[in-house]
Amino acid sequence: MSTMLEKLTINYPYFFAVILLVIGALTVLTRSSLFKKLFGISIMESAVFIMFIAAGNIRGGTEPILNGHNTGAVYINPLPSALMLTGIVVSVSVNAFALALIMRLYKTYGTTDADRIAELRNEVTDK
Amino acid sequence: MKDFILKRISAVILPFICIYGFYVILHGHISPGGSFAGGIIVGLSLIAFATVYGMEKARARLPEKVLVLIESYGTLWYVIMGLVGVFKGVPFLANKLAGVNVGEPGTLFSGGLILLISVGVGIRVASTMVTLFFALVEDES
Amino acid sequence: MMSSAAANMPVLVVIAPLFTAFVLTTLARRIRLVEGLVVFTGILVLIGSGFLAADVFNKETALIYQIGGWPAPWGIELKAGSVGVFFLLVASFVSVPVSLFSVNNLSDEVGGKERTARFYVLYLLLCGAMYGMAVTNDLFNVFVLVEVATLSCCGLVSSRNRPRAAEAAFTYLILATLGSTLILGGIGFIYIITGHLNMGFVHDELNRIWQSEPHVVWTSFSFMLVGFGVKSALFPLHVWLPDAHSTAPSPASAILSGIAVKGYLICLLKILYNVFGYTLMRAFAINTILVLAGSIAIIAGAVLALMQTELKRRLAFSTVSQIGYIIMGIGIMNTKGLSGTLFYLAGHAVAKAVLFLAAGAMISASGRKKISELAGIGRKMPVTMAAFTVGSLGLTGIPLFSGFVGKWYLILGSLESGSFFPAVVIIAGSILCAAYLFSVVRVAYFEPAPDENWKDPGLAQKIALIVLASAVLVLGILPDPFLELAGRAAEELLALK
Amino acid sequence: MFYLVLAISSGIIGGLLVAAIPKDKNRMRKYIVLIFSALGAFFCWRVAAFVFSGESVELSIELGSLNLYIKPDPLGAVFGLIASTLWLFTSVYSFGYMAGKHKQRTFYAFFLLSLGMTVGVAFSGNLLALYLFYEMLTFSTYPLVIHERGPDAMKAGAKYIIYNLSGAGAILIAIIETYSLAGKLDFTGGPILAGLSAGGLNWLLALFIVGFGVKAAIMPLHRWLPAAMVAPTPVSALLHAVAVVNSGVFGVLRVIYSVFGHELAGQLRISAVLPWIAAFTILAGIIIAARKDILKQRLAYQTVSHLSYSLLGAFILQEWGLAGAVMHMICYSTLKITLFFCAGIISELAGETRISKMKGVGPSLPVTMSMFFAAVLGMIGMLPLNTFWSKYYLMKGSVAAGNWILALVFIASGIINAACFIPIVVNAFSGEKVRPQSERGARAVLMLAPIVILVVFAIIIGLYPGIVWPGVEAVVNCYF
Repeated sequence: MSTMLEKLTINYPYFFAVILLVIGALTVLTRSSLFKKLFGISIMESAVFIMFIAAGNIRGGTEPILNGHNTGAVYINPLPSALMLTGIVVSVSVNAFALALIMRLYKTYGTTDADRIAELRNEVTDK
Repeated sequence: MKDFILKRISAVILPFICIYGFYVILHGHISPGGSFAGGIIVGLSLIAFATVYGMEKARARLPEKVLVLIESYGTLWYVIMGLVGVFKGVPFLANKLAGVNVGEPGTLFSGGLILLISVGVGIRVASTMVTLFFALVEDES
Repeated sequence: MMSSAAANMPVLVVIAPLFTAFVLTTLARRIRLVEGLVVFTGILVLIGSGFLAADVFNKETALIYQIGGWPAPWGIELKAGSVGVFFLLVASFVSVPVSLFSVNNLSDEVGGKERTARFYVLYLLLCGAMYGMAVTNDLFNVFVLVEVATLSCCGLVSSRNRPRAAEAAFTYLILATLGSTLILGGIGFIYIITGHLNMGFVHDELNRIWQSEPHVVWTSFSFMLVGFGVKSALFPLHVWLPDAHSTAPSPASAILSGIAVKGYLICLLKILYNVFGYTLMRAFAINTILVLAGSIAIIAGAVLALMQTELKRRLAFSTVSQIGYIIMGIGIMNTKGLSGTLFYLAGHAVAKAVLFLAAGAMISASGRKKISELAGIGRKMPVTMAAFTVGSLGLTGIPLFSGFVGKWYLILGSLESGSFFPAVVIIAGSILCAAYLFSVVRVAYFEPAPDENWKDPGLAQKIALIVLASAVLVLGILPDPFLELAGRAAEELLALK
Repeated sequence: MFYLVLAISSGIIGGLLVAAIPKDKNRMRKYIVLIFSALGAFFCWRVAAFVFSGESVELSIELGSLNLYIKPDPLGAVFGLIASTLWLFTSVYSFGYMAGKHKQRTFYAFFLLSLGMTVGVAFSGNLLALYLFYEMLTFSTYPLVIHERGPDAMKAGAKYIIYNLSGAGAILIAIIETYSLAGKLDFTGGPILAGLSAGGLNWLLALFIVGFGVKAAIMPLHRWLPAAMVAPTPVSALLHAVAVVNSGVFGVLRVIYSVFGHELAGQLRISAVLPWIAAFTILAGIIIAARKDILKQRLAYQTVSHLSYSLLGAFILQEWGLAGAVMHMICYSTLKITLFFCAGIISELAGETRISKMKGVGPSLPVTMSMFFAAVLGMIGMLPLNTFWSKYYLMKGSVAAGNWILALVFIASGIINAACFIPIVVNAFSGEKVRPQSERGARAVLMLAPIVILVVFAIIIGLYPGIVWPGVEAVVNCYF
């Protein structure tokens, strides 16, 4: 039990990541508001980013920059951060695209609620 | 937006933000940040300009055509820089292998093609941010 | 210069469509030029991938390409192995007639010249991402390419100016991003325990240490499976597909169903065999899971397809069913089964492309979506419907058509692996497939036609249909070179233990 | 080889030609149909002549590691002859029957296409070619089944397709398993699976029998056959009494003798059960037939019953059994097609499809009803008709196999057949004459001529069975 707790305290970023992931996934799947779905996706993505960056972190490490006076010191792994930068770029474009789509839907249906949109659509097709 | 204070202050601050963005872009290979982070800063300065001075003015200064051109050529620039290696008979995106002078590590003009690529990508990111903003704010989408 | 181009072929085939895509954005109004460039690029890439395939085939080893000249654990690698070039060949082949089909045909469907140009930009980005997936050998690049592909797919789906399209695109976007987040998570887990992103290095490291971290491997696998499952519409995760594929413009549906979902499957295939490897797959019984998931998808997809009344929706559900075959085949872990899967993938790519294009031509000519309303269209649009029939025969797996060879090897593989169950499911799926496709053919040929002026589409469209339909036949009648390449690919996948 | 290609392609080319000419060219279409079915029959005879004289005719189309191999052996040649010859008669008959009916172009196009496919089934030299033509036969006959286009026809068509495709699926699995066990699919050079141990092959044989049994209408799998009787009579006659169902029987013969070989099949446990399934089908089929009032339905169930004669002959794995099976394929086809033709004439010229209302049609259709009577006698197994001999061989075979109960099954079936069909004829000629003489005009002649010739054939073979015996003997010698 104590080892379990120990693991928990050492690896707390991962637990945060998992909790965020679950929150995000739940939001995406259960909320009917299109905006909330989008927020859920963003939260999930952030969770994964946190996981990656935590993996690259070394406690007491310095920044991995070659500037002449920290050679030899332990430095953190820069690769996950660089990768997550790309991940953030991707997430920005996803968000932008999703917002554009939400706007288009809002203009057509006058609402951003997925259930309501489904109802309205059925009414339109029924006619 | 007709707020006088906001307009004056942003008139003073925005150029500096913009320049700071370029600084981040140019120093991407020797310090934290880089073309994406810098590009975002530049882009945000332009977006701030649009929010403060209104869309018409912003549109007049940043017509859609120019933004599209920057976006396309920014990406093409990257590819062309990558193809330098191919033309020299070494792999794509080769830097030192392609015979480019990579300079002394730690100085601004080091890293060969990286700096050139950074500039291209940086302004591309800036223009993309602005385009996205315009696309979402303006009526037709 | 030529030798340099040949040596750089793995990256050039990926760069070419991306390059053209961004050239197109500056040519918005000159639609003829845009279309010409798209088709030209497609042909160029096809020739390039042909050379690449010949090269890999003759050398009998995978071609490793180091971007920037940096060797593997530090640099990013491209690996043009037999699996990669096989898919590259298929994807680049299908993309040419599909783009030819859209020539002079799209403006009505997507509305306006500028939107058409934007459509082509997204189309080329998707193609580039697909070719990239074929040759990438780096896990993070897989994620990036998957995202590029997803976003361009969403763009293509929403390119029609209809609220329905926006809705389908939004659902697709949310679910696909959920999927890619899971994929990224899966990659993260692997990266955390191995410290590598290059597939070869990850494989070696993973096989050394997996016994100490079984849970992480297991989690990573399930993340990957669900992530790629969402993207490639594996049965219970397929909910986005019918809407997305049926509301998109026809060339987009053709490329989405024919190629895009396959790209994700190729990624899954590469990750399972090149990253996890044979031993791990056996140890975690991944093959059983895949066979089961595939079987459910085959039957459920086919039954759902049978229940649809709209032509394009039926074809979309048919894709759900056909994906099941490929997933099942990935789980049949022997040479015959895997080469059958790859061949089946190729056969389905061409057959489904021709089906969607023909369906699109019929729908736009008649303005009717329902199958029952298309009675007698076979006599009014002979070329289109003949192509559709050939596609149906190919998908159903009648001998002399593309699907048969794939099914033959899938069944052979499953019988050799000692299980009888997949064979039965494959046959049941084929019968259902015949039921849902031939009922369309029956309605089109054997029911009285209304007195309407329906006509075959223009010359470019006809050529596209004929090229794809003859590809279905060629794959069925002369499968040898492709089969050998697929066999090589299967051996290459199984070589890593 | 040249003749082989021509024999298979004459039907296919003819079908495409018919489809290509305009709809209203009725005369031209008829000539094409006649010429191409005659050509098909002619080339089949040429090929058969080569085969029986011991020359090797073969054609191999390489499809990678799978190749289509076409090489008729005596069994294939016999089946090819039956099919293509009867096709010629049917085309003449259908000129009469189809006159003035709708959708003639579609009908004749697929009619000829099916000829090509049936000949293909007959001449195929490996399992893959057999499968290809077998599957194609299903698809090319489907438009004929749904010719009437009504809801009934569509339902029957769906049933037809689903049953046959499921069967073909079972066959495909079995073929692939055979390939993976033996590594080859060719029929030449002894049975494919010869030399393997019998253990574990039971289900393979079962799968094959289920697959081919669909078309051969073995009892639980027979349902599509009566349903498909909604098709026009020439189609029912040819496809559902001759070509399609016989290709099923042919497939079973192929599986037992060319794939397994009678020695291996004899070692399988399942081969003890198979004759009894066939025997059950024989009796159950004819009993159900007795309860049907629509003539075509009754004939359909009689078909179910009679097909199992051949199957039973094949299942007893005995020389005389095989001889009987092959002989029955020949004899039964000539007579069954006659019966269907007669039923078609009765419904067309007298307008009756129900047996209960056929009282007194005899005097108005004297030739038809007498030919019907002759064919019925043949179905029972009376002497001047050819089926006597096939029944004789079958019974001889079952006794030789030590199973005299099976011989009794044949006798019982003969009696029920008599009870089932003789009253129709008797009824037809009894009762007052209320109807006018209807066998007049070119149309009637076109329909009657094939019937008369076929019955004459049947009687000649019945009196001189030596005419066809060499062919049967060649088949038997091939396997024993």
